[in-house]
Amino acid sequence: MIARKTWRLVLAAGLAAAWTQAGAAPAIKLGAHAPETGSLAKHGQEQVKGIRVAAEEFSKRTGIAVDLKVYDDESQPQKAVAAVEKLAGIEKVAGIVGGYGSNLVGPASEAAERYDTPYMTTGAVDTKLSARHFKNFFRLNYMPGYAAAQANTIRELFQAKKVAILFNSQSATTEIAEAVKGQLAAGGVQVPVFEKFEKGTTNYKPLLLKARDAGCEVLLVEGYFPDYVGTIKDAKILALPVKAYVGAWGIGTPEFIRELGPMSEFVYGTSIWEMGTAPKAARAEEARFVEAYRARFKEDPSYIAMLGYLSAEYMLDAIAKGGGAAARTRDLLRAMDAVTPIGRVAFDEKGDPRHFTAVLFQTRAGKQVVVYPRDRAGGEAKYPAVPWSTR
Amino acid sequence: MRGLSKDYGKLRVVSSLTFDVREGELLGVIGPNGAGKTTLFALLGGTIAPTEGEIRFRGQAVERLRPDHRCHLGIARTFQVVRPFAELTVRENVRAAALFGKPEVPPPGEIRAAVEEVLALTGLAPVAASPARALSLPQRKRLEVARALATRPRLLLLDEVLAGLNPRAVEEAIPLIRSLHADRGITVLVIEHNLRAIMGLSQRVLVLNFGERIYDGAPQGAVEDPEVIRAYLGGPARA
Amino acid sequence: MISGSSIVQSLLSGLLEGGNYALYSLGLAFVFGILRIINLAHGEVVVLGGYVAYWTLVRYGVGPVLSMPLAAAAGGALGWLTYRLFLRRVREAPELNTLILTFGVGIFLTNLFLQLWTGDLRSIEVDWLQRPLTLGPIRASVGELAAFGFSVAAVLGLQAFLHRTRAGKAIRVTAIDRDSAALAGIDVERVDRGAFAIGGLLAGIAGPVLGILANVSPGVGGPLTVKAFILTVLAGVGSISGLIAAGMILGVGEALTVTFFSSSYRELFGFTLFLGILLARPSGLFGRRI
Amino acid sequence: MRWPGSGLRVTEGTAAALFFGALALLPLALSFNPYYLSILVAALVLGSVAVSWNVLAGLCGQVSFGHAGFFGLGAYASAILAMRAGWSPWLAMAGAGVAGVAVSLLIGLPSFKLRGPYFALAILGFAEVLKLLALNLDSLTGGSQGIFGVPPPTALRLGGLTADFEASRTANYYLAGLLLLLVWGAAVLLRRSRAGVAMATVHADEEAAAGIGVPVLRTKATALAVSAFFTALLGAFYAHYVHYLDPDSAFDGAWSIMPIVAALFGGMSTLVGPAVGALVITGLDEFLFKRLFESGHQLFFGLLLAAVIVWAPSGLLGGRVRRPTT
Repeated sequence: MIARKTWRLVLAAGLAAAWTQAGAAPAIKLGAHAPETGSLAKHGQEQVKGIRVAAEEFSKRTGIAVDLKVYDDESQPQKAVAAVEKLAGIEKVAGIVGGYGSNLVGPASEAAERYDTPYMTTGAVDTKLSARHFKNFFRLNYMPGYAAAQANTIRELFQAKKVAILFNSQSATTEIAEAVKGQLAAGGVQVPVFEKFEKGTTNYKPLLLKARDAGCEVLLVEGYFPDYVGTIKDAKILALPVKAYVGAWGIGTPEFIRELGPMSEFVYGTSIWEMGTAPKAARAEEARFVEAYRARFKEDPSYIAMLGYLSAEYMLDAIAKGGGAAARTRDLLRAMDAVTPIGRVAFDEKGDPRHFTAVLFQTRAGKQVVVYPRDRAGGEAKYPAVPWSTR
Repeated sequence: MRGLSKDYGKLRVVSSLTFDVREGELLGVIGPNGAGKTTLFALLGGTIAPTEGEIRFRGQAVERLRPDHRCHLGIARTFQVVRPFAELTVRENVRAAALFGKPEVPPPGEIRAAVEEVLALTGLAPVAASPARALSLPQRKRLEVARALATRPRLLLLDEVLAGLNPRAVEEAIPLIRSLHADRGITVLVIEHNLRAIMGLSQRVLVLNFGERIYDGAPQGAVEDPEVIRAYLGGPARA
Repeated sequence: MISGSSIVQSLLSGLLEGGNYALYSLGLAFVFGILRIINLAHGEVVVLGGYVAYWTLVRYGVGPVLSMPLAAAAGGALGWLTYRLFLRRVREAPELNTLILTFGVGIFLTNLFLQLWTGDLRSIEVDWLQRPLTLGPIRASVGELAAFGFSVAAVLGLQAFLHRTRAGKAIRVTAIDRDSAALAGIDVERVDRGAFAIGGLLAGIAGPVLGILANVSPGVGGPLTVKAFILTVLAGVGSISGLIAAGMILGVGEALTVTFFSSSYRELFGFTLFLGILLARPSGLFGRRI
Repeated sequence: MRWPGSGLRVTEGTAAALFFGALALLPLALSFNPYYLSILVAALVLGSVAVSWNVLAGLCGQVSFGHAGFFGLGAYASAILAMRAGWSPWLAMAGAGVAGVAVSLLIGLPSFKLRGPYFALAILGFAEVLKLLALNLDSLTGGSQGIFGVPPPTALRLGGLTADFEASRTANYYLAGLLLLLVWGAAVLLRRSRAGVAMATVHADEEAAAGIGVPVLRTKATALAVSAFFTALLGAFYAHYVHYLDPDSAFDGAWSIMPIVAALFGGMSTLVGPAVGALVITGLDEFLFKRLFESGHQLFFGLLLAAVIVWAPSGLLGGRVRRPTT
């Protein structure tokens, strides 16, 4: 650990020296806040890693130094506000990226609006956030895109009649569960089991049994990593006769495959991005990011890291092109329309991503194979999946 | 007091005890260790509830009343193991008792006067400003009495206030107890190990053994009563 | 419609889960019963045990059964150290102080784990433990049954240790009456330290089970401590064997709440039970025996 | 703890005067920098909750582990009163305090027969139940989605001065400071009152207190009600300050734990100590520990906590400030 830190310092010092030599253009000040401690620490740290890679790559590419200011908001709303006060108020950054969780992004983006500082998040999907019509609020992902990927796959690809939805009681998972339920109901799919569970649940069997007794063909688990681990372990023990297991986000990641081994096979999940899922036009950029990330952190990037990376890249581009004034940065971001590793990115007037759709993938032999939408698909879905007992 | 009993699990600590205390009396309660003396006081003071039986005080059944209500009626007790409010000063200890001893709040001037009077009476005036935790054991015993007195009781239950004191302190304390009784007309119940002191003090003694009354009468009679002698000398126990 | 076999299956899952609860709680209940210290760092010690088992598996391929003594030793050492460094100095202080002290130790450990091993979730995957066993329509995994058996064995073992061995008797005597124990020539300070170390050891052995049946990450210690405390109160302070029954009541109650009502009320059930017992019967369901 | 050269001992009044004086001038020294002020607001909120908590613990000897319950309750009550019932935020905050009192009595009366850690953890249990209710009573609380757009307190005009609580950190800072002063002042008055004397006796020895006629149950209930009133009031301020509420942040266990830490750190035997403690730990965490470790900096905090308990159990002010005698 210490060795890695030292190494990082040396690297940073080296880069700094390189910039000073190149350094004609003034440095861009970019702010980032994320929960680097507390229960969301894992996500926050990945997000920040992605942002760091973006800052370094941007400097290499453009020769403009980036002065990145990172603030740990500790998953506390008050600290998230303080983060923006510090970044926008004291450091006078030209833009802020990061933020994880609607309860933190809500107050933080409000403070950013007060400081008239562009704010782009990748960690808050609540529809109410953009309903405030802030000038400075942007995000790369939001709820309808996730829900559509799941509901459409279930309707079109699986043609299932009965679906069980189990969801974590937290805000984002509750919202996606409700959105998917609505979309499924509109498409004539029954949802006889719609159950909320608390964070930290360890015995999922009674829930899974409800799905079994109701004769559900598809099990949707809108949750987080521990929930997937728990439900899959219990589903295997019960030999749950569902034809597909679909998770929301954070499933099928390298960590997921590492921890669950063979049990991770044939599981579906939605994601914005997993390695190799970029549209053709953005494959090169994807490869560049993955390579830089691996070189920097000696591990594979997650989708959270990718989102952090992209948000910082767009923000930096807009700042550099527009000269740093908030109004210019905003206009440039609003005018943006590009095919990126997460698909086409363009923002509407509320700052929501116009074309955002998640992809639905299945893990096969430790890899994610995109099966929906068809135009980004890398293979056929194995549906129904093989029974749990033989995995 | 009629048919009073207290069980701790299977152990009957006080058993069908019945006795009367007349107003203005000074009654000694003696008995060997474990005879149930302190339990008797706790029952009277209300810190524990009787398993069966009743306690009447001035015509009112009080056995189900909370300790603070009994205090308001005029029953005050001291604790065998002293329990001062350690972080408060001696004066604050006494003042608290004066403030809460009766349901109606007396005017501040009256309280102040009462507190100083009690402090003077119990000889605590010189240490009134020290925190109670700084007191010596004899002083703490006095504080127990002072606090009980400040509640303006009609019935005062003194639980071994002399125990642990050196002979001189005992000599000093006895007149205090006597004066409470004589000058203020307070009914006093005294538990004491020090037989000599209690014999000299009480008008009447009650002797307990294994939670039962084995003697009730004049002090002199007690020392001659064969059952009392047996209980104290550890001869073959009754029953 | 809920089928009969589902109810039985749900019941069984609750029973097995309850057994785990008992194991996760054992160290805390023991230390509370003996030393009257509520060790708020208990859950973190369990997590440490889980990490030890995880890393020995990942790095050296040593399975959790073999690494269990190592996890126990790590927990025991941590307990001993905590006592040596801090607790012995506040033995006489009010209960609140030890509570806050161990809470601080818990925060320290959580963040230490985060520094050392990142926030990643770790789950111990061993093939033979995941294998399901079936009895008609009812199923359970080898790991679940083994964990349950282990939990019962740990509780009975602790009970036997306390009642049959010299050291155990010394611990009990000290717990009942410190002063008399000291007069009888027992080194009470050493007993305290030993008891706290045993508490750590008991927490440590629960770690691998946590890793197998659920998962290990820096943040799961806190909720484990709360659960352990709830169980300790349900069982009644000092009642070690009551933990199994209390765990089962909680586990089955939670499972059936989900089966017949909704999983939203699962936690509500736990806390309502906790408050109900605490207010109506503070000595717990199974009295106070040590 | 013996302070080196601890000849200096001040009365609590002096300590409080110095403390509040410094608080009043602090924004000038920081040239009204919003970032520092927002950190200070967080510290003041924590400090006020810590002082409220200490009314129950320091004055009456009843330690609660569940003040997050009252805090979250106040936050939700005020937000709902302001947004659903259309009350002015100021009135809603007062209403939240009253709700805190009502719920505290409901919780307290069955719990008071429990002692020590049992009482502390019973309150924790109730706090969890309240959180679960906030999570599951979707129609009232918005469930896990929380409540967006809680309005800030309406602006106050005093002569030419306007306190705009929507935009100005300075206005919020002084409001938080005034709340702290209010809580502290109420605590001082309470301690001096007859009820305060009763609390001191209950703190020292419940049985002996009952023996001199102190109504123990009523005394405890009073302490809890006052404590809950102010904790709920602060929760309400927090809701109107961050403009957003969800069960996880409003009922965060930190609202139970941190006030205890602050009170212990500052000194529970004084009334101003917990507030001082809150400022010091917030400052240390924000300006020292965070600089040392970007993530996991609470590690130091855990160690510090353990060290204070072991080596300075009476807290920062405990050895220095005399408790006033009456």
